[in-house]
Parts: sequence; C-alpha cells; structure tokens
Amino acid sequence: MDAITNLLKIISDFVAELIRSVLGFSPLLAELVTMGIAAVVLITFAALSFMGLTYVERKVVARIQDRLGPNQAGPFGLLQPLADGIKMFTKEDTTPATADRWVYNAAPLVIAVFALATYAVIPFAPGVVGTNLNVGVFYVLAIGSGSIVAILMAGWGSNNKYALLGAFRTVAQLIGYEVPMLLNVLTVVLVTGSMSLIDIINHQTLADGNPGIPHILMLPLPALVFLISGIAETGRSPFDLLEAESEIVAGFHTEYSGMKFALFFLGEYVNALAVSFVFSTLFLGGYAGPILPPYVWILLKAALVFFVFMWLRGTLPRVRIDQMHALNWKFLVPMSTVNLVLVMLVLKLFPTSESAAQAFGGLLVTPWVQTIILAAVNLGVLFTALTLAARAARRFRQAEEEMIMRRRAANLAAAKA
Amino acid sequence: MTLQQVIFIILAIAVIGSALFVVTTSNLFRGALMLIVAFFGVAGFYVLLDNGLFAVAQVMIYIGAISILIIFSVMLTRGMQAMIPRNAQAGSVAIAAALLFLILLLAFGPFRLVVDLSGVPILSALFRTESARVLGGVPWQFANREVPETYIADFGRALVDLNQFLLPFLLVAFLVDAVLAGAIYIARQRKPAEVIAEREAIAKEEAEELAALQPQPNAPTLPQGAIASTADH
Amino acid sequence: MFAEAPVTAPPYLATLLWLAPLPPLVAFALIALFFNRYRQLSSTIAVVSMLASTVMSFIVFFNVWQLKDLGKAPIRSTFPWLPTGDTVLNIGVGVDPLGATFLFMVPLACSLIFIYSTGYMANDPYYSRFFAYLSLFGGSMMGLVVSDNLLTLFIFWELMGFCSYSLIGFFFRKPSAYRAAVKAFMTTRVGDMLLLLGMAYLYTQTGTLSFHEILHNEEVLTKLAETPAVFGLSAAAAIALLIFGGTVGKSAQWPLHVWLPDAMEGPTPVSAMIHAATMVSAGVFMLLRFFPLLQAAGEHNTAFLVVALIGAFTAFMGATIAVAQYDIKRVLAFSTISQLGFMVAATGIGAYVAAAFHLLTHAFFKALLFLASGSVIHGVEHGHHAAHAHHAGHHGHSSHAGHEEEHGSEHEEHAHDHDFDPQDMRNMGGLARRMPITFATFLIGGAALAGVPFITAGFWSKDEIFADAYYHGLVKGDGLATLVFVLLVLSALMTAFYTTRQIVMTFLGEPRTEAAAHAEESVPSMTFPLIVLAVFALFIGFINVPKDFPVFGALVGGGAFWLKNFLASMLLEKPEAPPFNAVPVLFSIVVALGGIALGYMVYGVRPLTAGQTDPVERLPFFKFLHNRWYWDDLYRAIFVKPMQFIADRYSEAVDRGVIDRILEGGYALGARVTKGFAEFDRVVITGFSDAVGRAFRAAGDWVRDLQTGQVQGYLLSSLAMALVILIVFIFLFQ
Amino acid sequence: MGLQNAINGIPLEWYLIVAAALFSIGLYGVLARKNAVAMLMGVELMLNSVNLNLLAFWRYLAPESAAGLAFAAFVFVVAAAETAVGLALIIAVYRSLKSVDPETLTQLKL
Repeated sequence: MDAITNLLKIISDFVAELIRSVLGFSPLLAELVTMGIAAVVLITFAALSFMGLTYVERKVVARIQDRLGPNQAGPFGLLQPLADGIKMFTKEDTTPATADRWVYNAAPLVIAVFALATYAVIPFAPGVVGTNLNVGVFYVLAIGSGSIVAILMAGWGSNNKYALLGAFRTVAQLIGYEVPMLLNVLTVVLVTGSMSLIDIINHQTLADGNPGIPHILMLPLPALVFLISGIAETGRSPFDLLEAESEIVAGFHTEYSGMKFALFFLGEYVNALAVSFVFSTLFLGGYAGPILPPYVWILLKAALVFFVFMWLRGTLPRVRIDQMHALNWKFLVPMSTVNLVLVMLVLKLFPTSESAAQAFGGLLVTPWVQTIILAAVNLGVLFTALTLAARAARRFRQAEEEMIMRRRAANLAAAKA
Repeated sequence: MTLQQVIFIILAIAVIGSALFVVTTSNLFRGALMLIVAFFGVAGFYVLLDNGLFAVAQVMIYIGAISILIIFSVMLTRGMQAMIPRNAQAGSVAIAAALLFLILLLAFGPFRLVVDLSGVPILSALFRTESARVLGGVPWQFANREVPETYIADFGRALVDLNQFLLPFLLVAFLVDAVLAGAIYIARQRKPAEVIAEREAIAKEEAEELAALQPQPNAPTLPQGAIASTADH
Repeated sequence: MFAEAPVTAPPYLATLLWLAPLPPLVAFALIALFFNRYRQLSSTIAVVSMLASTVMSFIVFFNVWQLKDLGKAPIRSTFPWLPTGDTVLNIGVGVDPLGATFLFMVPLACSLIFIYSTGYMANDPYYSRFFAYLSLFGGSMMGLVVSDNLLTLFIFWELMGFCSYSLIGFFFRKPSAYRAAVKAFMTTRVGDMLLLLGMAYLYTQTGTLSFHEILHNEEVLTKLAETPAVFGLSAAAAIALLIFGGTVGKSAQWPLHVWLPDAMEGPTPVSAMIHAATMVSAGVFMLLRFFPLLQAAGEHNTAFLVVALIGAFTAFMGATIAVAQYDIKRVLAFSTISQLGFMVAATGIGAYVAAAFHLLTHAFFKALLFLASGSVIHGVEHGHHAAHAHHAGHHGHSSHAGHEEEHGSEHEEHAHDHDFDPQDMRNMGGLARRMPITFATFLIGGAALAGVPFITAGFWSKDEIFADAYYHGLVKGDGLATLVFVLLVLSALMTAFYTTRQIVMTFLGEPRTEAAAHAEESVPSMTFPLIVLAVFALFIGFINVPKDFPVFGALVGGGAFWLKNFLASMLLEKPEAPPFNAVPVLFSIVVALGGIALGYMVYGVRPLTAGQTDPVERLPFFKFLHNRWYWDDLYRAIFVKPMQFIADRYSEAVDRGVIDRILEGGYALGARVTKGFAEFDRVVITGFSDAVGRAFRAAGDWVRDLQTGQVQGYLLSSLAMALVILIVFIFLFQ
Repeated sequence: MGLQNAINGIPLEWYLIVAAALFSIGLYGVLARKNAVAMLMGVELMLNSVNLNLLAFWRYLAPESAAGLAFAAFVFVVAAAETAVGLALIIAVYRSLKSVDPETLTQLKL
C-alpha cells in the first residue's frame, strides 16, 4: 500500500541513488544530471498530456455540440493526436520575408519554455515536486507574465499587422487579468499564511488538529474569479479574442506554421493544464485526499478543472473585447479588492489559533466556523457585486435604447423633410 | 568550483553580454528583449543570494511590467529605430564609463593595492598623503549567517512597522498612486480640437500681454534704473 | 514637547500660539485653490479667518499681559526639526512681552485692513486673488510674530517678501507697478542676504537659533561678545549688524529705502499693510528682538553707532523729502521712512522701550493715515468720474457705473483720461466738506503723526524717544545721542510741518478740481476701520505714560509705564530709565505745535487755489528734495550703468569712438601726420579695442556653449565631476 | 580574496564587480544613446545593479535586518513608477515632436 502511495517518491529516490552511487558521478555532475532528468520527465509529461488533451477536448466539445469528433484514426480516433503531430512535423515551415527572423524564431521556444516552467513548482505527491519554493504561488504568477513577452515577440517578429494587433490585444488581456488573479491568490496566501504550494496543500490536508478543509469551501469567490481569470490568462474560449478569426485572422501566430505553430499550440494547452493544476492545488487541496494515492488525486482534480474549461469552451459564445476588459476592470478587480480586505478582517477578527487571538484580540473560533464565516462573506460580496452590476447594466441599456429611439425619430423627421 | 560558481559565471556572462547588447544595438526591440535577458540574469543572482522572493519579484515587476511597457513604447514610437544608436559624445562617455568601472573595481575589488603618494611632489602636497593608501580588499564585516527561514515575514513586518519602514512604505504607495494618475494624464490622447483651442488661448494671452506692456503715456515716471531694466528682462 | 508655562498662564496658550497664524494661511490655500471664482465667498473667508486668528491672539495677549516675568520664562512650545550634525535645530512658537504686544497690534490692524479692503477693492476684477495674497501676508506676519526662533522668523519674513512683491505688482498690467514690485523685491533681497549671513554666523557660533536660548542666556551673550570677528568687531556686534542689514532692507532704512516710495503702486490697503501693520514693523521688530545682542556687544560699540546714525539720518532725510512731495501716498511713505528712522535711532541709543512704544503707536496711526488717504483717493476718483459723467452729458452714465468702470479698468491702466492723477494733492482741496468722516480720522492720524501734545499717541511715544535721547545725550554727555537728539528734533519739526501741509492741501480751502468738488464719502466698510483706528491712534499712547509725568502720570496711576514694566523682563541688563525731565517734553511740544503753526501759516491762511504753485517750490533746494535726494539716480549711476556698459557691444563702441576721433584729428592736421596717427591708431588702439571686444565676446560665447540644452551633455559633465571627486576621495584623501 | 567568507563559494566581491560593470554599462546607455527609450533602458540597468548591490550586502553583511530588502523593494517601486511616467512622457513628446531623440528636445533653451 505504502509502495503505491509513494510510488513517484520511491522512483525518484531510486533514480537519484542510481546516479549518485551506482554510476559514481561527481556530486556536481550528479546534481546536474538529476535536475536534467527531472526536467525531462516533467517536460515529457506536459507534452504527452498536451497530446492527450487535444484528443479529449475535441471529443468532449464534440459531444457537447452533439457531434462525434475524431473517430477515424485508430479506435475512437485515439491516434488522432499522433496524426496531427505527424502533420505538423511534415508541414512546411514558412517564414515571412520581412520578418525579424531572430525574434520570429525565438518566440515559440520562449512561450513553450515559460509554459513548461510552471511545472517546476507543482507538487504531484508528497516530496515529488520540482522545487519547493517558499514563494511558489508568486513564482507561478510571475512565470505567467513571461508568456506575454513571447506573444509580443511573435506579434512583432512576424511583421504582420494582424499579428501585431493580436499581440496587443493578447497582452492587454493577459496583463489585465493578472490583477484579479493575484488579488485572489493573495486571499489564499492570507488564509494559509505561506506562499509555498506545499504549505497550501498541507493546510488543506486532513491531519491532527487540522480539519483539512479545501479552500474552495472557505473562499468560493476567489476560486470563481481565479477560474475566470485563469481561462483569460490561457486565452481560451470564451476569452480567445487573440485568435478571433473574424477580426484578426489568427492573432499573434497568424504567420506561424508547422512545428512553430505546434509549439504555440502546446504552450496554450500546457498553460491551461498548469492553471488547472494550480487551481486544484490552491483550492481543491492538491494531492490531498483519502484512499487513492496522492498523484491520482491531483490528476483527477486537475482533470476535473480542465473538464470545466472544455465545458465552458463548448458552451459559451466569445465575448466582445470591450466586454472582456469591462468585466475585468469594472467588475472582477473591484470585487476582488473588497473581498481581499474583508477576508483580512475576518481572519483577524475570528482567528483559529490562540497566538493570533492573543496578538490581535478577536474571538477564537474553530476552523469550520471560520470557514462558514468566510464563505458567507465571500458570497455576500459576490451577491452585492452582481446586483450592483446588474443595476448598472440595466441603466446603461435603458440609456442606449433611448438614444436609439431618439436617433430613429430624428431619422424619420429627416426623411419626412 | 561549486555548481553555484558555475551558475554565477554563466549568469554574469549572460547579464553583462545582454546589457552590452542593450546599450549598443540599433534595433530597439531586440534591445528590449536582451534587457529582459539581463533582468532574468539578475533574478538568477537573487536566487544565488538565497532570496527567492526578490528573484520572483524581479521577474514579475521588471519582466512582467517594465519590459512590457518598454516594448510597448518601442512599438508606439515606431520609425525611431533605424537611427544611429549613439550620439556625438558616445566616445567620451565610453571612456568615462570605463574609467568609472575601473575606479570601482580598484576601490572595492578583491585585489589589494597600495597607492603611495608621499613621494610624488605636488600631489602629496595637495592632499597631505603622508602615509600610503590601501585600495580594494575592503574588510567587510561579514555576518557568516544563513538567511532566517522567516525572512519574508520579517521583511513584511518591517515594512509595516512604524519604527522601521512604515512611513517610506506609505510614501511609496502615494508615489504609485500619483504616478498612475500622472501617467494617464500625460499620455492620454487629446482631441485635436482641444489642442487647437488651447494653443489659440495661449496665443491670445500672449498678445494681450504684449499690448499691455507697451509704455503708457502717463505711466508714473520711474527711474529707468537697475530695477526697471531687471523688470524688462 | 511643551516647555512649561508660568503658573498663572493657562497651558492651552501654547496650542493657541500654534493655531494663531493658521487661519489666514488656510484661507489663502482655500481661496487660491478652490474659491477664486467666488468673489464674495473668498473675501468673507479671508476676513473671517483673520478675525479668528485675531481672537486667538487676543486670548493669548490678555492671558499674559500682566505677567511680570514673562520675558524670563516665555511661553514656548518647540520640537526638534532638523538634526544638523551634532546640534539639533529646534523650531517652535513662543510668546514673550515683545511678541505679546505685537500679538495685540498686528492681527487687529490686519483684520481692520481686511475689512477695509472689501470696500476698497470691491470692483477689482482680481478681487479673490487680492484676498488670497492678503491672507497669506497676514498669516505670515502672525507666524513671524509667534515664531520663537530666527529660522521660522526668516521663513515667514521671506514669505512676506514674496507677498509684498505680488501685492505691489498687483496691477500687473501697469509697467510702473511691476517694476516697483521687482524693485522692492530686489532691494529687500540685499538686506535679506545680510540677514541670512547673520543667521548662519549666529548658528555656527551658538548652535541654536532660538531667541530665548540666545538672548536670555548670560554666557552665550558673553561668549559672543568675547569672540572676535572681522574689523575688530566682536561676534555679537557683527551678527547684530548683519541682522540689522535685514532690518534696513525690510524697514526701508537708508540706503535701502528706495523701494518703499515706489511700493505705492500697489493698492492702498497694501500700502497700509506694508507700511504700517506688517512688513516695515517686522524689520524693527526683529531689530528689537536682537537688542540684547547689541547690548552684549558693549556700551558705545560700533553696532550701536551704526544703528543710531542710520536711523537718525533716515529719519531726517525722510522728513525732508516728505516735505516736497505732491502724491498723497508718497508723503505718507516718506513719513513712514522717517518714523521708522526714529525707532531705529531710538534703538541705536539704547532706548529699547521707547522704540517698541513708537513702533506700536506708529503702526496704528500710520495705518489710519494710509487707509484714510486711500479713502480720499477713492473719493476723488469717484468724484472725477461723477464730473466726467456730467461733462460727457450722457445722463444714463451714472456716477456709480463710472466708478465701477474706473476700478474695472484699473488693470487696463486707466484706459481713458491719462491727464488726471487722483493721488496728486494739487488736484484736491476742500474735501473736508465732501468726506467728513475721512477728514476727521485723517486729522486725528495727522495729529498723532505730528505729535500733538497729550491727546495723541504719537506725542507720548515720540516724547519717550526724545527723553531718552536727551538723557543719554545732553545729560550724560554722549555725543552720538546728542546728534541723534538734534536730528530727531529737526525731523519732528518737519513732520509736523508736512503733516499740516498735507491735511490743509487735501481737505481745506476750495476744491481745485472738478473731481475734488464731486468727491463723495466712502462706504461704511471703509470708514468703520478708520474710526476704530482713530480711537487707537488717540489713546494707545496711554499704555506707557511716564510715572512722574505731571497730571497724566497721576491720571493713569498704576497703569503708568505699563509697556515699560511689561517689556522690562525681556532684557537681562535694564537700560536705566531717564528720570522725568521737562526739557525734552517742552522740545517735543514746541516742535509739534511750531511745525503745525508754520504749516498753517504757509498753507492754511491763504489756501492754495487751482493752478497756484506750492510755496515749498520756492525753497532753493526744492528739486533736490522733490527728487528724493537723487538716491534712485545715484544708484542707477553706480550699479546699473556699469552693467549696461559691459553688456553693451564694448568693442564696437571703443572702435568707432576711437577711429572717428583720430580720423577727424588726422584730416585737420594733414595727410602725413594723419597717416602716422592713423597707422598708430589702426595698429595699437584699434587692435587693443578689438582685442577687448573679442575677449568679451569670446567669454560670452564660451559661457553660452556650456548651455547646450542637451540633457545628456549635462549628465556627462556631472559624471565627469563625479569621477574627479571619486578619484580625489578614493585615491588621494586619507 | 575573501573566499573564507564566500557563500556557496562565491565571494562578495564578485557581485560587486558584476554590479559595477552593469552600472557602468547602464550609465553608458543613458549618456550615449540617441533614443529616450534606450536611455530609460540604461536607467533600468543602473537600478538593477544598485539592487544587486543592496541584496548582496544584505546577504553577506546583515541577513537578519530587513533594511537591505526594504530599500531594494523601494527601488523596485520607484523604478516601476519612473518607467511609467518616463514612457508616458516619451509618448507624449513623440506625439508632438515626432521624435524621441533627446538632442531634439531643446525647446527650453534660450
């Protein structure tokens, strides 16, 4: 049983041991090699999951849209990703004549690298993590901003106005949605008292003196906002304005083809997967869970989150760009800010540890009570925000309609005259 | 040769090289990209200094925000790129910068060297340097301690501690607010009508001033003296 | 933080002191930032704020006015502000007897002037701005009075300098106005520079700038007195002199008095502010503050000598000039200069109390005079327009409309009728009937200025000065004091004379112009302050009646020498009080009445009629006086001309001049000689002059080249400097 | 060389040297570029070198005190602010003058 639970840990220890003693490398070299192997493993995992995900997504979306989806290549079209891969490889790799080649060629690599870099801190099982940064969350967000650079490079390098416009749009979107993401991750950090993903998971794991409440129960609102902004960050539908064909062809990767395009594609999926991993770590308790071994748990949770992504993609229409920004700046950011402050207050007013209670005063409560209070506050904020937004929207619509009416009347008068 | 040393040297080469590229290239966009590389290198240094927080902050702020801004402005000021990268004084500047680097190297570098001016006739008289002056190899008071586990928390507390950095912290916060407003105000796109109206208003004002400054027939006679002439300027 | 206050004084006084200067400053901010659109609102804010600080200051004053040893233990409240090396620069507020007396006078005068201005400026387009400046001015003066150290005093001092600059140049469309403004600014700047030097010197010597710690501290004073400075002066004397420089600038003493008459370009309330309540008194106020320093420098030291001489000379000069002026406000300006001379001279002969006393009374009656003269000008302009309206004959054009237009057009620099000057006394006359209140109040003020015996404040204060001067001079045989006494007596005589002349020319006789004939009394908001001030001008003198003065001494009884006793605790070593002596009293009575009588004989018996020349013009040295002793021209010749000379195209001037002269000579003498000379000229003189010219131009070009406007260039040069410094400090210095 | 005080085998001087080099390069960029944006890049390099020094000293001399970190953080914020305003100004200037060459910005010259 234990062997199954700690499978990954055992394997990694074995590999490390192998390199160090059996092959007898110098410590420096051993260190390098272990790192290299870990990196390779992670990357392979990401790439494979990318292949799998393309297939799954197409199937799921097809089902949602009452289609069959890929079904020719292999049984149930299982080999479809492979076929796509071959197609990608064999396609001609074109480069615009006026492109800034250096930048143009670097862009896909950069985006892929940044996408993969996220996996360095995601804990798959106790002790199985690329590196346990004590600022892991912060790191994830920071790395996310790296892909912005890559997109700008792509847009600029391919020297094509659609690409450039797409890049601008994307960057605006990514930068914008980083703000609510950060704000809501902060609430989790507040609750946990640490920025390390491991600590965050431990805070949600059942242990003596720790009920192991998933944060999504404590912080439903941050979970929701994080999900939304996560989708926006990965540029998936309904926020896939960066490749709104009808408006800007294919956005920043208009000019890319073949393997480079595949890299962008990979970047997108790997990012999405990373976001779902991070989400399940932050809000669903990561690898924490009964019976099943931890790596199964986190994979399940991530899969669940990713399914939500696909579900949304299959369901929702694409939002307009102004709506997208309005949603971010006028709704998510203010709401998250208010929520952040309230969460702080609640945590100070209803501490769960004696030390905090003595430090600040406030009334000592059990974790579950605190959870209920937090959830109540969150939902209250959400409700208020929604009502306000609805009212504003109604007023706006009325004004618009009046204007239209007036214009109609004017036109009629003009026609008469 | 530890792994960290290897990493350090690689980072150093990357940082210095990309920095040199940044200040010499004529393609600003690439310059900006290399700037990002340099920033990354510095973040790496922070990691080597056992300060993950600032490494990540560096990535977040410098790469996530500042570089993006710079790239944007490079794109917005298009056509400003294919011009001569350096101005007339570049040569002298290069010499001055190199000199500065040399001085810093000698003053704070690892090698100790002794400057003895007591023999030199004029200088010794000028600067009263009876005994020799030792450069480099500064005897720092090393702490020889590990970074405490809680350094992030301590840092946070220090920032909100009235006796430490609360005041500067608040000031910086105000600064950021002001900058938000100011940047938006400065860079906002003004309608041509506005601009024209403003210019006209200014021109009108100036015309009035000129008209008013014509010497008046009964302007009370004042000695056209120092003060008067000062006033005219 | 609070220094403990004397038992009898309630503790909240310190807080009040902090608060007292605030309202006007706040009002300034409010008006300048928010309410400059709303005329009424802004003026209301200004007046109310000034009244508020008046109330506060009065509370302070009436809490301390009977504390005998306030000077020894002033109410202070300081906090460390700026650590400078090993010493810490404390700033704070405090009130000592001198400050208290000013806390009574300044806000009162200021608020009256504020009220007056609401009427006087009523139709000015820049009404709100005027009140903004006014508030700042009042606030700074309050701050100056309450500040307990030289630094804050200096800050507020400079603030007032700025305000006076912007207020004198208030009608900024008038070239004369803004020139006057710049002139005032530059001239006072000279004094302020000296003051700053004195401040720095003082700080380096004592390590503090607090008045109390320096001036009430035996060892500090003695230390200063023993430290030798330049020219055989002791440090105390040197510092005192430098600070006195500031006084000379602000209080318009010779040789820096030239700005004051031109300051008349500002609106009349401003003149009152500057010349009565605030700025000029600030100068003497500070001089009095540092009187202990003068004392410490020793009995007959240079500082005392300089102060006394400059004061006496200024008093005399001002009086003489005032005799020969026609502009009603200029007369007052010069009389101010002369009166300030009185005070400074008094300080110079050690008559501390007398100087303070005269400063106080003078503030009241001079403010009164200025405001009254303003009312006169107002009325005359008014009348002028009324006359205009009648003459123009279009009846719809009511006098009031004309009035408004006049004020509105004041910024357009009197678009019409350039010939008429409403401030020229020759255009007045017979106003007594038209504007009775103004006349009465002006009469009182004039009487006080002339020092009409017993019933006016001016008499008492002047008498005090005379008594001191006489005592030190003739009784104790101090030549300096004797000289001062003589000069002051002469000036007092002339003061009485020109005051009478002014009153008669303005108010009595027949109107000499249509304008005067149609003049009308001013609005209540202007006359009310006049009346209040008049009351003070009459009775403020009784706060310091000499104890053994016949009749009056007994009359006031215990109140005798109140000011003297109150201020007494300011000084460590009391200057001995002169026993009562009939001679100076007689002197002052005689000169006052004599001057008045003389003036009435010249003007009153046969009042001037229109077009008749003023008798004083028959004086041989009239032009000399009328042109103010040619000081302005002198300064122009000394300071300005050389600059312009250098600034001119020097080379070409020499070139042309020399060549021409030589050539003329050459043609006259004949070809050969000419050739020789021409040769010589071309080679030597032209060469020389060209060289000079080239040198100048080269210098100019060289300096100009430094200003490339290239930010990177500037940066590079600064980098070079930084490198040099680095090298020097790292490699060469130990 | 202060190797005995080296952390992870890296002596403090190495950081100082790198920082000095970075600073000098940035200085060159500020003084010698013909493009305001490039000047800003130079400024950023200089600020980075300063921060590198701050953190190096923090690590080697006083890892407990938060002073070094605090100052570095302030440098971060100020750098961000400076970039925002600077670039806004540059854009504004570019709109009116169609140039970002500092040598052309001499309107204030008499």
